[in-house]
Amino acid sequence: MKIGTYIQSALVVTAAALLLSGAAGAQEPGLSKDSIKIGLFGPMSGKALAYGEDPLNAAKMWYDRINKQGGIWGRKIELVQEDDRCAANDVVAAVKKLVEQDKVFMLNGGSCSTATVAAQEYVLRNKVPFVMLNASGDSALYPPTDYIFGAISISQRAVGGTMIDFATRSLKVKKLGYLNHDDAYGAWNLEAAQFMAKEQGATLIVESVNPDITDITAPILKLKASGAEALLVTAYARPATLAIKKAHELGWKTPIVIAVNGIANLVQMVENVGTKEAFKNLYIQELLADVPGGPKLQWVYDMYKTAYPELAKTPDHPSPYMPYGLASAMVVTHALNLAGPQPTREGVAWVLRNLKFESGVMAGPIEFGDNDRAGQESAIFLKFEGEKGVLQPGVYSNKWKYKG
Amino acid sequence: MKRATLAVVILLALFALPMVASGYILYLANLLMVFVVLSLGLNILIGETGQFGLAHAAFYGIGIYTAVLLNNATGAPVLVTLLAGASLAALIGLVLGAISLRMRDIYLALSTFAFGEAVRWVFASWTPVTGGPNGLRINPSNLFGFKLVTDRDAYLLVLVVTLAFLLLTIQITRSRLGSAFRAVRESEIAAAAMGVNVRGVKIAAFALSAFYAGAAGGLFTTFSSFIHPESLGFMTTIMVLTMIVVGGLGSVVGAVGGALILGLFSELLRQLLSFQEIIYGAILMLCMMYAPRGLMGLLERKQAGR
Amino acid sequence: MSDLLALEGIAAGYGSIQALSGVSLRVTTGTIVALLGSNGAGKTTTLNTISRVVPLTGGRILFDGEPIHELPSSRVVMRGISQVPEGREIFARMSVEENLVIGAHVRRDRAGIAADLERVCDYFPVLKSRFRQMAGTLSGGEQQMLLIARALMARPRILLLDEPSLGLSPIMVQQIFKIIRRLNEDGLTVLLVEQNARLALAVSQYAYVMENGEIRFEGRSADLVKDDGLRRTYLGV
Amino acid sequence: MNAPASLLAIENLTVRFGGLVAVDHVSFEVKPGSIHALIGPNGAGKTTVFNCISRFYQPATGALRFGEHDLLTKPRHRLAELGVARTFQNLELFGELSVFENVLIGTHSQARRTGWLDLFRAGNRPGEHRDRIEHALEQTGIADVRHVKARALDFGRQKMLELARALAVRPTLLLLDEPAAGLRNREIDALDAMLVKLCRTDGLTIVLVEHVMQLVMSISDWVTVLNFGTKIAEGTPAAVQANEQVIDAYLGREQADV
Amino acid sequence: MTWELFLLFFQQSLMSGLVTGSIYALLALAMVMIFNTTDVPNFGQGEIFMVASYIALVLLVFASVPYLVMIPLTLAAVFFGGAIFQRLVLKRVALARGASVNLVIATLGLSYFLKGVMRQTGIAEVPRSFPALFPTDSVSIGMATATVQDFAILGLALAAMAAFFLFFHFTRTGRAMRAVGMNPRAAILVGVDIERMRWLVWGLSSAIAALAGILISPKLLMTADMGIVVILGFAAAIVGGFTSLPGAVVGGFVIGIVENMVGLFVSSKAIVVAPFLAIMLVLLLRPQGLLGGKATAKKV
Repeated sequence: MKIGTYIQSALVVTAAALLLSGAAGAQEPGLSKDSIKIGLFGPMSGKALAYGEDPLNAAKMWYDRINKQGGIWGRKIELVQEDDRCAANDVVAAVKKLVEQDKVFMLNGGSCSTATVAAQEYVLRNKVPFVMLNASGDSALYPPTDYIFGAISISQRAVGGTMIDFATRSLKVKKLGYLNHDDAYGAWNLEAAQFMAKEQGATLIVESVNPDITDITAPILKLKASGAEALLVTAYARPATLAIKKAHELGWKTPIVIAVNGIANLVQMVENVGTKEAFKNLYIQELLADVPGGPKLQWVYDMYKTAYPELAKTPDHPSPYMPYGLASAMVVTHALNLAGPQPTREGVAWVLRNLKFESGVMAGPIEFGDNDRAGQESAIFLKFEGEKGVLQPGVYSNKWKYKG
Repeated sequence: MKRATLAVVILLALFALPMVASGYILYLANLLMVFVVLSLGLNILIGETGQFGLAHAAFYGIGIYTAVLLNNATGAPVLVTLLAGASLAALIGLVLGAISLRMRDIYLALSTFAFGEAVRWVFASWTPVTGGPNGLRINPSNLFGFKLVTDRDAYLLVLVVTLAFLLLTIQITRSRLGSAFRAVRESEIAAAAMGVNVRGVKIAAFALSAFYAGAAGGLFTTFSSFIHPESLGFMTTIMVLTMIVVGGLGSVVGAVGGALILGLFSELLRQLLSFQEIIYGAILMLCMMYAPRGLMGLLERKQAGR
Repeated sequence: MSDLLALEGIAAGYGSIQALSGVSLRVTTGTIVALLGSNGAGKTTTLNTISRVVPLTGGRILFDGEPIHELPSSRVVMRGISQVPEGREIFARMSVEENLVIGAHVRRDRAGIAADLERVCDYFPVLKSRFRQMAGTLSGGEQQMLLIARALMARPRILLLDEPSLGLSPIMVQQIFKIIRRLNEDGLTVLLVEQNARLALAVSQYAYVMENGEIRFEGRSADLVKDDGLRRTYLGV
Repeated sequence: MNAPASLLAIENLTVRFGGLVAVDHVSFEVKPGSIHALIGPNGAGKTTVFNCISRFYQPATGALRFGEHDLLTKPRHRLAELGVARTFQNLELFGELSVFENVLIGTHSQARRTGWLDLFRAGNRPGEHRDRIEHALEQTGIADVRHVKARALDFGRQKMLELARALAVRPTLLLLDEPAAGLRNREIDALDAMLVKLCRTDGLTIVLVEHVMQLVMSISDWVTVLNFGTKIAEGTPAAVQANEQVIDAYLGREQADV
Repeated sequence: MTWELFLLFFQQSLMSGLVTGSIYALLALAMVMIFNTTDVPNFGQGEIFMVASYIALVLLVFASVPYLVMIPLTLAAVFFGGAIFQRLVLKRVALARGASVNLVIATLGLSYFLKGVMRQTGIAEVPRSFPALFPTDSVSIGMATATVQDFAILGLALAAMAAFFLFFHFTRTGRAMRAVGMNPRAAILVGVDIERMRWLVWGLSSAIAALAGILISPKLLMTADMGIVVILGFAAAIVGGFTSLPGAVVGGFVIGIVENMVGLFVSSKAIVVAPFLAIMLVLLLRPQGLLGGKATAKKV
């Protein structure tokens, strides 16, 4: 019975604290007269470093800029940064530390979807607004909750859905070979892909592979033997590259569409495949407002170069994921701006639920809604023949919607 | 006497911790205690009995999934879910132990390693039951009708259960069974000649060790809200193995100390950003070079030096 | 005659156990010297200190007047000291030929090695007929012969023989000892460790008796055979 | 009651390793309360016979009777419970464990009847076991080193520890594999006295394999001689010593015949 | 499934299995070598393989060293790296009276260390490969398809294995290495410097892993985590018997083919678990592996 009484007393204390803080006029955690604390986290070491490093850098440079412009309602943004190693236990530890030890006002972080999902319950229980960095985190987004917002770059479901939209409408193909991961990522994009295929009257032949696969012959050969008329790949860069190579080796000349998950570094991809022959009939998905290197995005890359001159000189920086972090930080600052001079966590969460704005960074608007916790759900497609991408007409969208 | 005083002080401190510590600290404490139970279990198999079973993470996972599924489906009391997970793990450990009887040394290590990976694959692929790659959400556990929602709620339970396992371990190491474990480790031949049922003892060690791992899994579900198969792979087994080796194989204090120190260390390393793998690797190598018998070995040497 | 090998007060031990203390013995060039004693008396350890497998904790070892107790074991073999270990320390999954060739590991003279393969097989004709066979398939006696032959391949000046009669039938033991005697007649110096004192004393010129890591008796073999106390302890008669 | 004339009966025992016949149709009997020596040259099959009795080897043919038990139907670990204990030629100690715990494990088979849970009961507390352990330590003269790791003992004490551990089993039949090998004369004399006392006073039956003839001839009631896996002679020590065949195969004559 | 499809799948899985299998075989060979001479299953093997691949990449692409110079340079660098690890770390661990588990954990430490160092350099952030020495034009054999490069990989791997086989059986050093593995005591007594053999073996084994890396990297993409492939080498070694060098080679091919067959005939999802099932099956039915010698019973 010890624990029971303990909980009861804790509840009493908490309730009292709430009342007191309400009376004192929104003494929210992490908030002072001239600063607001934001917990920023993502992988800063280990296997997933590449996913998190530059998005974190981009978020930081955006917050820096806001601070230089005078902050938000006179408050400077104070960042507390934690490494989450992209592992579930570490995400939870990082989030708990940020909330309880560092007492941040809200959270901005997470580059790896499944690990980020582990923090869901805790964040909700403590009612901390949480905007994911570049994780899609679909299973934390649906069913919708009051405090968790993600997929600022794109939701995995939208990845799958837009791929099918493009293949059926633009390529006019009805029998689709679909190569995805056998993990949560793959399961999410497959769900919307299947929904869209049904919608468009197309058939989907699915092969799911482990992201660490070394020999991809079997799934590609099976897809080829099935008579699929296009190959849609939603895997990471490594398996995607292997798939392009293998299709070429097997003499399969069907159109290939590579999802954004797989196009981390196109120059490198061409080099890795080894022959431009393989890119004769290849399309890639893109989430940004413009083709890479296009004028609409120049300001983002300039900003990065100014903020991180040393890093920008090293190869592979900025990473293609970099702008996503910027968009995510924009979501946070937008919401804080709209929440007024005396923001509360609850108020910021309400603002986020009703937020809609054009970031100028991503392909579509960033928009949440009653049943929608995924910020961005559109994609453009480029025909890529090994050197430059040629923008294909149209913006493609995902029609899968969460139905409570 | 001095020791007893120390123990009492530590105990009091442990029970008083929730009054002063933040939820983050209590989360760490809970996690460390799970590592302690895991280490105690693996130490029985490897340290005490000398059987190189490397499927500990699989049993941990079996404990977690069993407890979660039972809890989510029936809301059974936490002690029931915990015991169910531990028992199922022990049962499977029993079978694995029986199958592995003909193997020793490297072959035993490799076959149990393969078993562990296969089980992880089952966790990741049996989507209707385990949630597969989506992971599985864990509902708050139920203790005598109270919901264990936060780390603070779960802390006392985790502490009491961990202490119970610690006492059980001490009792076992002092018992005939413990003697039999060590006899098998030191010489199977002589053990058999002294009337130790070597096969039975080996199987018992497997089952017992799996029971601990399963119970550790059950404990994990009391304060955690999510489980993903990614955290149940070989690396987790290796982490626990490292804990007991760094602590000192075959020693209860070593297993506890190793779990606490490496667990804390890992959390502290999180602040060190990208150097952490290098540092972790260097520590493993240096520890093996200069403290091969782990912390216990260092302590013993220090005592002997006096 | 000079001493080919001399141990001067050597001591050795494992951990806290003192295995040898103050062992001194001499082996004169061209002789067979026997080292007798019961199990665990330190005979094998003595050989192993000479071969530099077991480190010394005291004393020194002279070979041909030069200290060798700080050389690595491979150098000791190169100098001309070969040990025939007790038991069946063959390379079981190698052919008989390979076992012999690896015996000449410290040598580089290909022609000489080939010639020695022939020479060694003169002593042990049975090995010649088993040349391609896996060594593990040989009988116990044949394995013992292979061990001696392998040691000879290094062209030793002294052979350290550890219990060559162990586990062999009397006939095989007789054969082996005949060969040992022949090797000695052909100029090889031998230090023989043996439990079968009667046999060892018969073949050797001089003998040492060890007990508990120390030398207890020494003398000409012919004299020791007549020693009643010794006979009572080691022959049980 | 028809008490059997022999405590241990070995009938037609044959052991093969691959094609090699290590023991070939050997039969002998051991009388209760006697000291029975098994001698013969190295490789004659003595230890193999031992390993059959203690169930480490499975004979190809033959029967092993111990009291009213058919040993071949018993699993290896049940022998201690039946009262058969043994020592090993090359020492099989629990090296990292203390002397005390080594002997403690000797009592392992004793408490089974009180049920499975007893496994969890502490073993090294004062009580019946403790007395027996202390007794065994006293008898073998190693009580003063009870806390030392077995690995760290000198050879002679390691041998005594093996004996103490076997005594803790509370055996009726004690199988000793070369107990005197490597012992000093003084130690052999002590062993001699100890074995005689165990047999005459405590009523143990002892079977030993031994090369040290001084010991064998002084304490044995009966000697069985093996050579090349077959029994070539048996009888009292005096009779065996005079046996021509035994002298030829094993004991040898004054003159070396090389 | 039609008969024709069956034939296609069957032939392709043999073809692809032989190619990837040859790499698994090389990794298994490297592992078995070390295990045989030092009794340590090397958990750092994968990272040695990884680092070697990156050394090759840096030399070839960043430093523009020609292929024929890059290969010996990489092999030499990795050879000395492996040897130094043995001399510097493992020797000390062994001297500290470490049991075999201590050695294993030291190799595990090496694995973390190398991975961390490689990440620190920054070149491991995107998957990379380097241009193959051989064309990637497709060639058909029967119904199966492979590239010229595939044949080159298979051919070179086989040649390397043959070279190592010859080295082990017909050279003085090779023979001594086998001797150390079979009976270290006897090896010392015939004058083999076993400490030297040990670091040589580590060097050589690392060089084999490096060769595997150079061969497969144009085909398999490099990341800091590519060392995971070594699990398949482990599987190959176990299937082959873990102490037998020819067994390692056979095991490599078996694993390669099994992987492809499971992928084609069962499910792509099952590819990753296939090697582990193969391990368990082999250990259950034939614990000593396909070509391992019979485990010798311990003498009582």
